[in-house]
Amino acid sequence: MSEIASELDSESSNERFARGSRLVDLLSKTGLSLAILAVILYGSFSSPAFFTTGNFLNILTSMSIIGIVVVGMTFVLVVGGLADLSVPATIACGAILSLGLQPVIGPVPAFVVAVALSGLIGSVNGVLVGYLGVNPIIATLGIGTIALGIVQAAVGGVIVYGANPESAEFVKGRLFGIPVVVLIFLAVAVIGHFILARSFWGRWTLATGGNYSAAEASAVPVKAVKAGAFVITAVAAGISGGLLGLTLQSARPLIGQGYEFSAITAVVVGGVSIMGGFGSVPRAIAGLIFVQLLTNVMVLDGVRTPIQGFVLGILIAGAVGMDSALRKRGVA
Amino acid sequence: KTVCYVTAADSHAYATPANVALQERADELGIEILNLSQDFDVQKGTEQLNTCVARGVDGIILWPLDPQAYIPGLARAQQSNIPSILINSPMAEQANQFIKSFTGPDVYEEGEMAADALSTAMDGKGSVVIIAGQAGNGTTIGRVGGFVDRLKEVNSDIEVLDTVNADFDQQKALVVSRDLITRFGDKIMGVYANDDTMARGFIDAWKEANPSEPTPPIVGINGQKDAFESIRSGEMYATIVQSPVEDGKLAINTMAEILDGKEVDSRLPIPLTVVTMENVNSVEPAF
Amino acid sequence: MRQTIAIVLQYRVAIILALTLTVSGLIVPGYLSETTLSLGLDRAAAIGLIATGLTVLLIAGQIDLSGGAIFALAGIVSTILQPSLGILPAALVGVFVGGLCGAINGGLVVGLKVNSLVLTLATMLIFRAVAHWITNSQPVTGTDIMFSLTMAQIYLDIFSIRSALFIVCIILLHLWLTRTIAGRNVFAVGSNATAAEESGVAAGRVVFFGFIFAGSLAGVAGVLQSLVTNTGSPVFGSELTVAVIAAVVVGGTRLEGGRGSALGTLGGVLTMAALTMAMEFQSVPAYLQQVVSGLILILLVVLDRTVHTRGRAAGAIPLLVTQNPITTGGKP
Amino acid sequence: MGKDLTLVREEIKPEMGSTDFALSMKGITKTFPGVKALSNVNFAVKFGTVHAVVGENGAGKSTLMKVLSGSYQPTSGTIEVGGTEARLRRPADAQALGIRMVHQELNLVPDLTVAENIYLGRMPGRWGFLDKNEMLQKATAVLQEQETAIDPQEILGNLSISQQQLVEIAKAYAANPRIIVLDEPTSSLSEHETAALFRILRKMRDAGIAIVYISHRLKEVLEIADEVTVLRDGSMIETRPIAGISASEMIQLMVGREVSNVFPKSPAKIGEPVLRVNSISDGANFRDVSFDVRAGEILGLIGLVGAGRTEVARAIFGLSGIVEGTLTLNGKDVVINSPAEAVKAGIAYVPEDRKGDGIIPGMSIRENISLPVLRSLTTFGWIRGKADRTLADQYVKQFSISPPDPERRVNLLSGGNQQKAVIAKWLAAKPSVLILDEPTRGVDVGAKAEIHNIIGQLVANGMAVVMISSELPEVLGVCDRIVVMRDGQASPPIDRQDLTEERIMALATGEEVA
Ligand SMILES: Nc1ncnc2c1ncn2[C@@H]1O[C@H](COP(=O)(O)OP(=O)(O)OP(=O)(O)O)[C@@H](O)[C@H]1O
Ligand SMILES: Nc1ncnc2c1ncn2[C@@H]1O[C@H](COP(=O)(O)OP(=O)(O)OP(=O)(O)O)[C@@H](O)[C@H]1O
Ligand SMILES: [Mg+2]
Ligand SMILES: [Mg+2]
Repeated sequence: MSEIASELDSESSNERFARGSRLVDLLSKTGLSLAILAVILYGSFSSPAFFTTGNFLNILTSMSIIGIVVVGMTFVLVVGGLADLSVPATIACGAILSLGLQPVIGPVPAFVVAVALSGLIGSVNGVLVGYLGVNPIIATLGIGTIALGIVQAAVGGVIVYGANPESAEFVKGRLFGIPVVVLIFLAVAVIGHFILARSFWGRWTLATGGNYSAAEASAVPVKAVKAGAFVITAVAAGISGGLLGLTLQSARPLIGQGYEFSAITAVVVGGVSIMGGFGSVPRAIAGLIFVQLLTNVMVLDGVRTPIQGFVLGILIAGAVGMDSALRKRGVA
Repeated sequence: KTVCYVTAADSHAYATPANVALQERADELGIEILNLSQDFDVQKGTEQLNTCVARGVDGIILWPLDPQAYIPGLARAQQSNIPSILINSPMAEQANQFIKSFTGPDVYEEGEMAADALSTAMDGKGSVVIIAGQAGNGTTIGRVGGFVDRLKEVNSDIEVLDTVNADFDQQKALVVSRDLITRFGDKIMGVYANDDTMARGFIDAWKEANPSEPTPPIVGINGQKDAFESIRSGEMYATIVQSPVEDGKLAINTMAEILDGKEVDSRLPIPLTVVTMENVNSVEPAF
Repeated sequence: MRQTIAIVLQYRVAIILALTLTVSGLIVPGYLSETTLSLGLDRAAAIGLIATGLTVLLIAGQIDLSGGAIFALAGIVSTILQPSLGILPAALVGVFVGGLCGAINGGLVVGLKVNSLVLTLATMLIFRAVAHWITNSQPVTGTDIMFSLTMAQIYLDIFSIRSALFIVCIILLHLWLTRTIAGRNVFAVGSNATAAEESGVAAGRVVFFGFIFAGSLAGVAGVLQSLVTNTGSPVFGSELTVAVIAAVVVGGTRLEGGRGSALGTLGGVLTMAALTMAMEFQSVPAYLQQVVSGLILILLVVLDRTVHTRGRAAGAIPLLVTQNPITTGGKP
Repeated sequence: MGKDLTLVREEIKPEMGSTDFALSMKGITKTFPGVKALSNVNFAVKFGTVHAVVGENGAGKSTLMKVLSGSYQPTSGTIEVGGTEARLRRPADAQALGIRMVHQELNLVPDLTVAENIYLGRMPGRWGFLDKNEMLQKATAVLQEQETAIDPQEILGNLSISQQQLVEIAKAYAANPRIIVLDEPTSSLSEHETAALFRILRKMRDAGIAIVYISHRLKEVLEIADEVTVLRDGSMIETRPIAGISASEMIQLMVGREVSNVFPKSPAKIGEPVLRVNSISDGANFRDVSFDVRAGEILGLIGLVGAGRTEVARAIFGLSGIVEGTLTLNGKDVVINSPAEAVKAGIAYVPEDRKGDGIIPGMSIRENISLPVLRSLTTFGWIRGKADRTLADQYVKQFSISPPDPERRVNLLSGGNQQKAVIAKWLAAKPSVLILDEPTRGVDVGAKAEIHNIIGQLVANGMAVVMISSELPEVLGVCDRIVVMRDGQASPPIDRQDLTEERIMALATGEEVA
């Protein structure tokens, strides 16, 4: 606008503002793809069973149920909500209700109701975290315990079995040669990705995670956005639990145990920052793929379960270490 | 009279019917049950023994999840003159001096029976995979130990390809089975699962991978209804019926006798039956 | 009025504990007795010792999810070494292993500058894997069951060895946190690490030693547990972490760091133990017990939140301060 | 006012090395990824002097001082303290040499007491045990000496920003430093507090301490400094005794050219009242505040720090609640409960705390600018990429944000450019009322003139502007009418012609001056 300013421009846009280190930049963007490639290469050499359609379909099927949760968990981490530890309870809720209500209202309504009630758990988390400012770890831990207790009490603390074989067959079946659960996962992932990357809600989520007060002062409904991330995760976990119940045709309260950690692991390995404000669904899914491939290769190589845990632990530590190192260098 | 029942868990395919049977029988006997659930956490169970003692109950029925850990608690109960018995799972020998009796299946024997059944199915040779329960759990240790020891004992030509833990969980069994099938393929000529739910997981994985091929002989334990179905349809070779209802009833009956001042045997087993295609229609499923 | 609220808030743990005891005493026959007290204390000791360590860490703004795994590992090591070293030296080695695990946690958190939530999630997997690895997933047995029985003995009608140790630890910690310079520095680091660092407080060192302290106490708890049960098991302590965090938070220590107290933790641990005992006395199903403890946790935290927010309208403006990255050192 | 100060502290006898230079930095270069913040800077300060450092936003002043205080490691260059070369790897090293720094951003611990904050890192005690009484006594003495009425036992987080700033200064002062660095210490202090600070600084100077003083307020620099060093674009331009330099010369050195009218008068046509505030109260920080602002008008809101101006602005914008009173926009009563409603009604607010409330650091300039109007750039919830980019390009160009790359992460910009981005963000929302809270705080002269220009254009186009500022000359130069706030209460709007600096101070402090 003024002469002064344009002069300032030309002055300061010289070498004082060079770009960040190319190498580091590149590494942050492609590191995970390279790692995935390395695992695939290693797997192909170490085991003849690895590079087969059957095995890849296996891996895809195995990661679908957890993958749906990963998509939701990405929102929680990005919005700066640390983690949703109520996932096991929500999964159990989805599984138990979608089986338990089958005889009463039929399979499809049962599934819908199960997912909706899971979403309700998420909105309680959301209200506590988003509107009352309770620490997410505590809120989700507490609500998870309560929800699980209530669901358990509702079915009298026993196991629920499926009553509708057709729905089980559908979920276990294939469409165009691809397992139905995989298709559902892909659909959830694509929707999740577009919401986070292309919709105003996603931009709001990133902004809220990046700087809460500034987002608030920019007319972003921060409380709702923060709460929304927990609702999204809960709905995803509810879908995941429902599918899990349908495939297994039985559901017990502890069915979702460990899923929260697996989901966080995938998201973090994918390079989504636990501090919020940064991350995307494809990244998280890349993290999931990497973890799944690595586990698969270890299993095929006959590595014992404890050692797998060991490797996974080191992987997470490495991933967060890398994240912080890149962050320090101003990339990522 | 009040009896403290420290059970493994509230909701579990096996434990739930056992708990229910025990409770119902206790109602008949006019015994009040103080029901404490460990939720599969040993730590919690050892602490719950404290509650039983503090509450001053008349007897303790403990479902141990570890061979040793409960000993001091049992000793404390003995000091307070509270008689204790074990249900379902055994403990180490040192525990014997603190308990009146152990009622329940012999998990080690179940392993042996499973080994025999699988040997018959495979003509004593070939290679198998073991899908085990939770690592470190007494039942897992017994069932795997009995199986492996038996094969050794009879100098069997059956080779164990791998033993993987699936925590008595159908979903985990499904996942590990997928990997096992990819990894060993045709080499899997037999499967031993520590319980029927995990056997189910393997069957599902097998059907996913080879929809047209029949399953290899699979032996499970517990004798669930759907395992009976699988035996009928030929998907499974055998299961070992171990009735949770019997398990629960026997424990409370034994406790009732103790409370009446009677002497009881230190080892009261519940009957075990191997079920195959032959007798599947004449035996009642466990639950 | 505000005065009253402030006082009630300050002593809320004590009030809730007193309430729990009174109500339980009225409803549950035989609840208020010496045996209940002594056995209740004993059962609180394991959680209490780990909680003592975690209190320091939380005040310093960090968290440790690996406590349960350290608990198991230390117990296993001390049990395995009994035949070769003798019971007491083996116990010391077990505690040392706990400290070492803490040092690994601390070293990585400080060295890599990573979020401790994710990092200790990773080390939790690693330590647990090591525990399974060295025991081949079988519980290991100690040499002398008689020693266990002495350990489990109740002395002076009130204390077992470990409950006495727990009480001593928590009182020492209270004095240390409130009376020493190093103790105040822990608060400073948790409240604003950058500012503390700039003021010459070695924030990294405080955090590092905080992790060692937490690890050592988890080690102590694990070793004592293995002595009392004559067993070292890789599955021990898997459910502890949640109970410990709940106890510390009920005790009024903030997860965000900078605020908390040792006596509060004592109150939190005792409250949770008293509550559990009362419900077990009444044979309340486990899932309903979960609902109750979950509700207490959430209620206390929400109360804390809302009362503070109300305080704001009456003068102070914590919002500007609590959500201002300048004053919170960039923490959201 | 001019009452005598007695230093309670022991007299400081700086050990003079071979030189009377307290510190000398030679050939300092510091690069960040993508930015060369300092290049080959030489800088020396004598004992017993106040040495001012001035320069535009992003000139590298704070970076240079962080190198001196051990927070940053220089890429190259040497530092001598008291004549001997020093390696400053961490803040503690610098402190051991008697260097204390008052940061531009507050650097305190909110959960500890004021006294604990002042003595953080060096609390008095025996055998590791804290001596609370001694600490309290000393802290009380230091605070009294600074003429502040802060309770040393208060939890720091309960203080206002300006009080915290005073604690920060007290903390540095209490450490008996040989060299003290103040990075814009007065940016949130009132004139009254600034005057008190200057008295202390003079005392310290007379005691032989070397003082480095960074400020954008050249009037203050002329008043307090003995020497001045000018930085521009990361390079040292010149060091001169203050006696031989005028404000305009300084500005010229800073920007490398002459800047004529620092506070341009905006000749806009004033129309109808747009926003009318009818005796609003929030039940805590302000009560019964009424004023109106008209189209094409700049209304100044002035007062001492903590007078409640920011709270009034936040309340109007829906960031905090109004208990009593109403707002009238364009003749209609409106109720505003959230910033979103405020934006819809046509109110925008540029907050005072740029880093805390203004920018989303991880996002690009583009994403920051489109945030408040994001909904209008969407179809069925999806963002139209082209609309988003066009908007950002337009404002980056119009405000000459530098570097002119909308995809650059906003936290890599200098303070002034960040501020421009924040203002741009709000103009994108096309408000009819714009509230600016300290829009030029910590902003250099060049950028300040630009921002004033921008504001001038806005009112010329008929916007109503409320401007909160702590700088009297700025308010008197720019605003058409002025509201003075004191203790949560507001005077009626007064025409600028009827006001002088003295008159405003009298209203703001409640003291009539002769
Ligand atoms: N940590 C950092 N990472 C990257 N760039 C930085 C960092 N700190 C400062 N810079 C850049 O270095 C340059 C100098 O910044 P500095 O904060 O020293 O300026 P300043 O003179 O203090 O400005 P102001 O008056 O706005 O405070 C700026 O271009 C800034 O963007
Ligand atoms: N961060 C804070 N914490 C606690 N109280 C605060 C804080 N900021 C301001 N206050 C209090 O709120 C009231 C109004 O402050 P406000 O910030 O609105 O004043 P201001 O005139 O805008 O001053 P400033 O120049 O600091 O912005 C004062 O009583 C002040 O003490
Ligand atoms: Mg600066
Ligand atoms: Mg203000």
